[in-house]
Amino acid sequence: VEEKLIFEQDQPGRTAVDLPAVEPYLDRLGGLRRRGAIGLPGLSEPQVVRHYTRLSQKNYGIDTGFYPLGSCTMKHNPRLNEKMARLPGLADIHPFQPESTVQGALKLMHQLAHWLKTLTGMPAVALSPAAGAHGELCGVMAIRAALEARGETRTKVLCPESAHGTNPATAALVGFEVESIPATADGRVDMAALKARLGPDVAAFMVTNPNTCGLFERDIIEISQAVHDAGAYVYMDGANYNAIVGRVRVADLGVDAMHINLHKTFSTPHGGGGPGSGPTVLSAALAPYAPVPYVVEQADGSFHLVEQVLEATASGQQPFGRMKGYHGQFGVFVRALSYMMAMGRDGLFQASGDAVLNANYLLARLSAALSPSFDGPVMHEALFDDRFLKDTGVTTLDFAKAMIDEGFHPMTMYFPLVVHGALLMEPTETESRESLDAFIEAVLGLAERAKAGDAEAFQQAPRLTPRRRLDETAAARRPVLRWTPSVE
Amino acid sequence: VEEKLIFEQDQPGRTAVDLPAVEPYLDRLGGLRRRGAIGLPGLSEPQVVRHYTRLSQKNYGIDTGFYPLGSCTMKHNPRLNEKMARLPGLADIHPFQPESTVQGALKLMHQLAHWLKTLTGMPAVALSPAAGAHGELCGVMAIRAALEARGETRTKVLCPESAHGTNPATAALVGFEVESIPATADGRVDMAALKARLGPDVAAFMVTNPNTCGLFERDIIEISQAVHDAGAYVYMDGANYNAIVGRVRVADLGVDAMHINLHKTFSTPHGGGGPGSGPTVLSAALAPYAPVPYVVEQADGSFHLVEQVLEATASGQQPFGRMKGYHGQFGVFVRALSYMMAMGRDGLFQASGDAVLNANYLLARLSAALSPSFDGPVMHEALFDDRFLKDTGVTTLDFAKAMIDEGFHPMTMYFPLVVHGALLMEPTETESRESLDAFIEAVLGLAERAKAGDAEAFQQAPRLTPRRRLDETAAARRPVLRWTPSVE
Amino acid sequence: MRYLPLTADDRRAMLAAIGVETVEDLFRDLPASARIQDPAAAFDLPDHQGEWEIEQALSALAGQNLSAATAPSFLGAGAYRHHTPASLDYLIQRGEFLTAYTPYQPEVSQGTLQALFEFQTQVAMITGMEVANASMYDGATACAEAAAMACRVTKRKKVLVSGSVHPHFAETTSTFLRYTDCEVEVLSPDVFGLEDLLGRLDDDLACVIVQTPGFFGSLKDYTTLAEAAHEYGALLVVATTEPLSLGLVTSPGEMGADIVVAEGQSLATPPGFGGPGVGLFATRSKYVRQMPGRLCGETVDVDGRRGWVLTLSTREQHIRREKATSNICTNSGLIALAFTIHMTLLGEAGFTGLAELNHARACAAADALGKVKGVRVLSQTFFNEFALSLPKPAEQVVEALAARGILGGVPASRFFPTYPELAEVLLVTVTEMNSDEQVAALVAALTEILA
Amino acid sequence: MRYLPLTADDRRAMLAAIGVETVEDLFRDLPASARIQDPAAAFDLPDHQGEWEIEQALSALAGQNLSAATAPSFLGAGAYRHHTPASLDYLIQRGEFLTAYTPYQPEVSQGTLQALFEFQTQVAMITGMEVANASMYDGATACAEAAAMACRVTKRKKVLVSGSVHPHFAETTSTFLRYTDCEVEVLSPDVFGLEDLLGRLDDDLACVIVQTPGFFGSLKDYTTLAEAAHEYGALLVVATTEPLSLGLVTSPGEMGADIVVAEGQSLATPPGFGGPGVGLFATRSKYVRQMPGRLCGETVDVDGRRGWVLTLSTREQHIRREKATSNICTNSGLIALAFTIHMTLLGEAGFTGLAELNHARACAAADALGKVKGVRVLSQTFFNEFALSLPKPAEQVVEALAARGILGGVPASRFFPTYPELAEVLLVTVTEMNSDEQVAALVAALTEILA
Repeated sequence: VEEKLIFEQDQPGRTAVDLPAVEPYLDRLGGLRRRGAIGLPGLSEPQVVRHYTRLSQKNYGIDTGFYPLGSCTMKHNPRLNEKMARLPGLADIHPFQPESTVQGALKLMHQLAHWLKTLTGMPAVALSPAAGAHGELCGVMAIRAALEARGETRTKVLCPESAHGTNPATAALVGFEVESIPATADGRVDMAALKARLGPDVAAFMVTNPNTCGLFERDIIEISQAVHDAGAYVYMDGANYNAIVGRVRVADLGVDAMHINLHKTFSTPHGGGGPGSGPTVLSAALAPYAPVPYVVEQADGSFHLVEQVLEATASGQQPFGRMKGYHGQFGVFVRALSYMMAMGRDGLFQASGDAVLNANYLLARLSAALSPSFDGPVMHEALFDDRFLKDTGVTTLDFAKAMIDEGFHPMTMYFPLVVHGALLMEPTETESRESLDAFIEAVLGLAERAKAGDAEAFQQAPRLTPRRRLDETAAARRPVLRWTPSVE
Repeated sequence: VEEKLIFEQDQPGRTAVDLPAVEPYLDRLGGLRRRGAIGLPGLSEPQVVRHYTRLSQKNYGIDTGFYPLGSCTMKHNPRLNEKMARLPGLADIHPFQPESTVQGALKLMHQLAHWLKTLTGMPAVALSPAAGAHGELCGVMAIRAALEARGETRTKVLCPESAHGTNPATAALVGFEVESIPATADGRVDMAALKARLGPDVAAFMVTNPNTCGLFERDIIEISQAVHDAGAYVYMDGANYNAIVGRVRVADLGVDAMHINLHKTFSTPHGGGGPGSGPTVLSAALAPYAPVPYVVEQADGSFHLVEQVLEATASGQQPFGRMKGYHGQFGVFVRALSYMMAMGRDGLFQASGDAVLNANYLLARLSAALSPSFDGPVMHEALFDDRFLKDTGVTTLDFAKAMIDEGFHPMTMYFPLVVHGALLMEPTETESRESLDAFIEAVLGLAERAKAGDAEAFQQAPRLTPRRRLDETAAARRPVLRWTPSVE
Repeated sequence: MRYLPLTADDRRAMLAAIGVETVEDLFRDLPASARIQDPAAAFDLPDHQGEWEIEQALSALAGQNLSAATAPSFLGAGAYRHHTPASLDYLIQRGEFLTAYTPYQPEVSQGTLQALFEFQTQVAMITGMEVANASMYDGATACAEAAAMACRVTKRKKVLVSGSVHPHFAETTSTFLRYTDCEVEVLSPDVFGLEDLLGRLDDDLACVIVQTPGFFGSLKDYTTLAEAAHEYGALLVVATTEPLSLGLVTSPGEMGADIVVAEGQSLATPPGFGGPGVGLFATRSKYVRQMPGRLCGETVDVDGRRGWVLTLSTREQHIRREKATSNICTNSGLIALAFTIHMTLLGEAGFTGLAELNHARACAAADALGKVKGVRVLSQTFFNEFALSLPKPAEQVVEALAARGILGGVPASRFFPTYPELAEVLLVTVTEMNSDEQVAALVAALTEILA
Repeated sequence: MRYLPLTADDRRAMLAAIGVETVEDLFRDLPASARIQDPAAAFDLPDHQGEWEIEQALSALAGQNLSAATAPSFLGAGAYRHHTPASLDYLIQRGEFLTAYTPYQPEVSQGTLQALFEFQTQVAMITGMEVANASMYDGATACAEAAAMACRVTKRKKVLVSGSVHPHFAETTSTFLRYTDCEVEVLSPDVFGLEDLLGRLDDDLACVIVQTPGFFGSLKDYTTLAEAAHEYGALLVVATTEPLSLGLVTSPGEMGADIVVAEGQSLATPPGFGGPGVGLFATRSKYVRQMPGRLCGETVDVDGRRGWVLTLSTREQHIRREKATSNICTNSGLIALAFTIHMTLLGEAGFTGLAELNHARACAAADALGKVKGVRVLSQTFFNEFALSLPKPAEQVVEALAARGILGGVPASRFFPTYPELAEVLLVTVTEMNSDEQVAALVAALTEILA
């Protein structure tokens, strides 16, 4: 069923809210009253509910089915978390209430920080970053601030080839130049190449670990040592932290900064693209430069929010500034803490174990039919490339789209760039074996069909979706980014 | 995508709840501890959420699209009502708390009763019936009690041919014999036949008004007069009250009892088959026999719940008894009151007007292509029969199933029984004109295709649903009413 | 008005299409003498209001109630407070479940139907019976329907209700059969579970109705009663108001029950001031065509795929009219859905574990309360609810506890005002929601009040 | 554990399929020296808990906060409390929206994409701009991104931030550009809206950033400023923290803004202790390829049917890496959805009507507060928030009000502790949620405190 745009459902004067009448009064608009209509469409409440219900039905979510999007950690989002985030005492409080009236909220932030610091072994955490990339920005800015405090000018940030795009983009935002470090044949940082490149111009090494091939950087301690020896810092991209939570303290790996995606590892929902939250843990070397605001526990047991750089400076900190408005993604904090309490120490340990077990199970069951890029064991995700599709006429894209008709969300395609035609699958720990088995059967079946010469069918996929393949080139060539009333 | 039964997703020991450990203790079960397993399946939370999400996607609701099921008043269910019903002060209170601690709840029941009595003009209302048929039972029992109080034995209840099945079933439950009164050519009660049948053996006349043909019984006042003259009572089935709320007080029509479906007229959700709520308004003649419990306002302004027949009798009432456990469908009361307040006096008047307008619009636009059973104006629903399908090879059932593939819920089929191959359509006031127009286009298109000789396609409908036509005969012949573990 | 999509323009255009001048013209069949033209003149009721105003008004009413969300609550007597998982409340609010009608069109209702099939199976499993229906209004009406069904099955007219049965179940059953040719005898309240039912059986009896756990908490083995009843040609109907007990206690089916009815609220919704609940109804396969209510059955579609439909509807009112097994139409679908979702969340481990947890907490609380001076625990056996004997009228004690912000229990006198010997009996329920601190607070308050 | 479906049997079978003995074997790439085998020994943290325990713990924390659900609240300063329609909160919790990833696979994401397309259109409409993106983290980061974008567009390096701009927006902008070659100058707080920006324009300026309504409430016509900035080759960036004002006040676009940024929280969610919000970002079509953030665009599928995709991603980090317009990836999708649903519920009539209602209530409240002895209303013009001058430090007054259960406003000193002249300035917001009774209570309490 087609669902018209809201603008195409407009009837002037119709509304889905009823307001009390406004008595005549003298306005204080200083002559700036808006003239003319805005053009917003008028719908009644039944129409609005139906519109968004129908739109939702055109979406696929974790609740709908298996969502093995590599590097995205699409795990179950418990409804308890949504319920907790909506408690009036947590949702209906204002960022600028007197501190005495929000002690529970500050304590909650303090508790979240405690969990994150304990799990990572790091002495400090900046809670305010709004998402992973924002957390990277926090970490890299802290590095830059630390270098400045040391009176050093270092201009380069090194990244492995397989890095997420946000890594170089972030480094560039902080005024660094980015250089790539090649990978070894087994999919990890080329230690020799890294050591060769390290020098007094290098500010930091940014490394995703487990990396985007799903592999743990075995030499991480040695890497950190080398980076530190060169006077630089280690930024670890925590996008894949889910694989190792409870299994290792990143402090013990020599890491100086790592962001944690609460919307991945700690189960807060992706929501179709956010909001996220990217708290960044910091080593002792970087801790002084953490941005405002942050919570401190006071001698009397009460909690205080340090909001002003000036106040922080007075207490010996040297914040590099403020990264966003207000106090961070508080609603996401509530959800993440609710999840941590539900899982507990034992559950988090079990979760990373099950996540890694699930990924290795996929790798083991699919390796005969597909072409795994690297040997296992893998961590949280299994990487395949398109060698198994050679001469079939089926591309990685075709293969992924064909998964949709089998009832699954596609895996990540064409990332990481270090292998050709990548297919990256991350099952997470919240999928059952039955669910993995059904997925495996579907993948094996498709692989067989591809090899049997059924390319035509793959190119036609998906067939069962509200829309089939969309013309992305046309969209970019002549962008239509909003509805415009047709001129009649 | 197939969705297995929960029993087919079982893994022993798995659960979606975590409980604290129980310390050893001495049980008080008197040796009645259960032996052996029950056989309930074990699923984790992610599986449970996905299971029911997927099941929900196999359903069609008002939120999904137009639901013109005649006689069912499938109107919009505002989410505000759900939110209000979940306020802890209304949901998390117990039926047997001390009255002093539930004054708000009792006041709410009193307010709901006030709205219902004011709108109907009736002096009393029994809130406790759990649904429409239960409300009928309430009304007919009150009639029987009144007759007993009068010392009369009357054995017959009269119903029009077009009555809902619940009417004769209810009358039978109260020990009455049921007789049918024929209809006139214009779809209404045959006044002469009714008058001829009335006599000292008749306890009541049960009439749905507007009737199940969507027509108002024009002679209702005269009917009531005749029934009363014969010493009998008028029971009005209020299933179709939505058409006339705010437009007439049923007290002014001479009615003695009428149930009100809160899950129709007052917008509480049908929920896939309940819970409903069927408060029954009663005339002065029947009011003394209303069942317990009921709320009374006391001299000091506080509210009191009369729960015991004995207490009621002491105050001069003569309740015929108790109809269900506890105090009625309180959660439904909250939703209905929330709706009434939202609509208000003006909104309810507008709603019945729009409901009737929408039905007549359907009748007007569809009459050329379909065969309307009676002349309009109709009230809340428009009735067609299958004459327009004559010689097409398409049945009413085929036609209704074909509507599904057009994106609509089918209309009511084969009811009322007074016309051949009935198609009964009730749009309600919460459908927009755009929505009606889309439905009309679809119906006209199908009617054209049917007349063009496309019977084969109709017999194949629906094609786009999770299941196509199901074998109801086989289901009834060899009933499989539960899952059973396969013996291996 | 937010719920009404038609605009003034729409109405004009639609009236033109119909060929009348005004909406009032469409109401011309209403008697002119009674027709209302001006609702403002006709009704002393407020006009429409916005969401915010309604939230304020209803929140104010809610605020006049003492909720278990803030006050420790030990109330039971047929309505129980268990934890409602957040996912349950989310799932039942999904519009595709919430805003659907009874699944008469199976092709677009497979979701509701499959859930009902699973529900029926779960209910049959926990009660130990062979089949269950798709729900009744509540436990009390289910009990009444069971009595009527027993009369149909046995073609007899006498129903005996034990004093262990919830008085609302008993009263509803009496009312339901009041105007039929069946008669209902309700025995006196059976506080100690010592009632002699065996001695009351005879050849005229259609059924005997008992409850487990009994209204006053006692657990009894009804195996002998079932055998005896069957010898007399009568059915045994077993009721329960706390289905969680079936996770720990021998099921009625194992004891030989022919029909099991229950109030399912405890596993489906918060107490909600008593409604809506959900009536569970289970029996033996041989009686299935005498059952009241809807049944969902398995079948196949034209493509041979497994699917579900409502079935055996020739028992029901919309087909059979005055010869139907019941007049029930709308039942308690959404609450049945909540029940089945909760059972699925619990699973075998959770259901039995939660039952064990309830019993353990209740045992500990009974011990603690029994030590309060003047208090005696009357129930030798129980699940999560037991009867106390107090040295003062229970109603007064409960009021005194409420004044201290504790909802301490249900006085038996609320149900049996004419039994002076029950005036000092208090029913106390302890579930997983009652922390040790709450029990301690109750003990302390009771000690103070009884001092 | 309820979120983990694998059983011990599953794990055994899966390890066998993999060909390793234990799960620990799969972690063998972790340095042995750092690998944790026993979490109980490694972490001083609690083990897993049930839902009920978590609800109790978090409810206890919630209970230590004074919520506007119970206390009258007049707080603003960038976060506003409006009524959230019940249908909005239901719809955004639907799993298909809530649990979906960024819509990179358009065939299974048309729901999110169409909603974003509608969102972009609504944002463009209310700001008076041509295009808007699919959201930023929040208003402050959107402001920072706007400054960076202006530098890219103009190839200049100087950003001037008016004293009307929310201090968090100004600080975030300064931080964001701190390590680039751009410089940010932030002017002193502009309480009265009298700041001279025209005199500060010059040929080096990339942009000037102003706010409407200003942080202290004032409304200003920026038309002349826009024209002057354009003459100097600079862009005008207009920020707002209360987008509802755009229902009543001339839009930034009409005044000549080049970029409009806003915090959208007020129309999307409760204040939520400040986050997550949603950053709105709108500009003129000609700058679209310099915009940060995601964009949803219209296209057709292979069958020629209209559909939506994320587009112009060559601006973004996952394609362009270090040359991207921003490093943003995850944005604020679900809050953007809440925003667009609310806007759709409101429609033209509701949006303008709600704005009018806010302003009318604020005007009445300002009049009433201005009559309190010692209080002066500083804002000549305003929308729903205005600055008061008090005879005492505002922070003390606010504490005294809080002690009386009223959240009376935000002291300017919280943001500007180094400006003693602002110590007695209080920002007060009045929305449709503040009843006449609440305003009267504030007046009474203030009168008492200042007496």
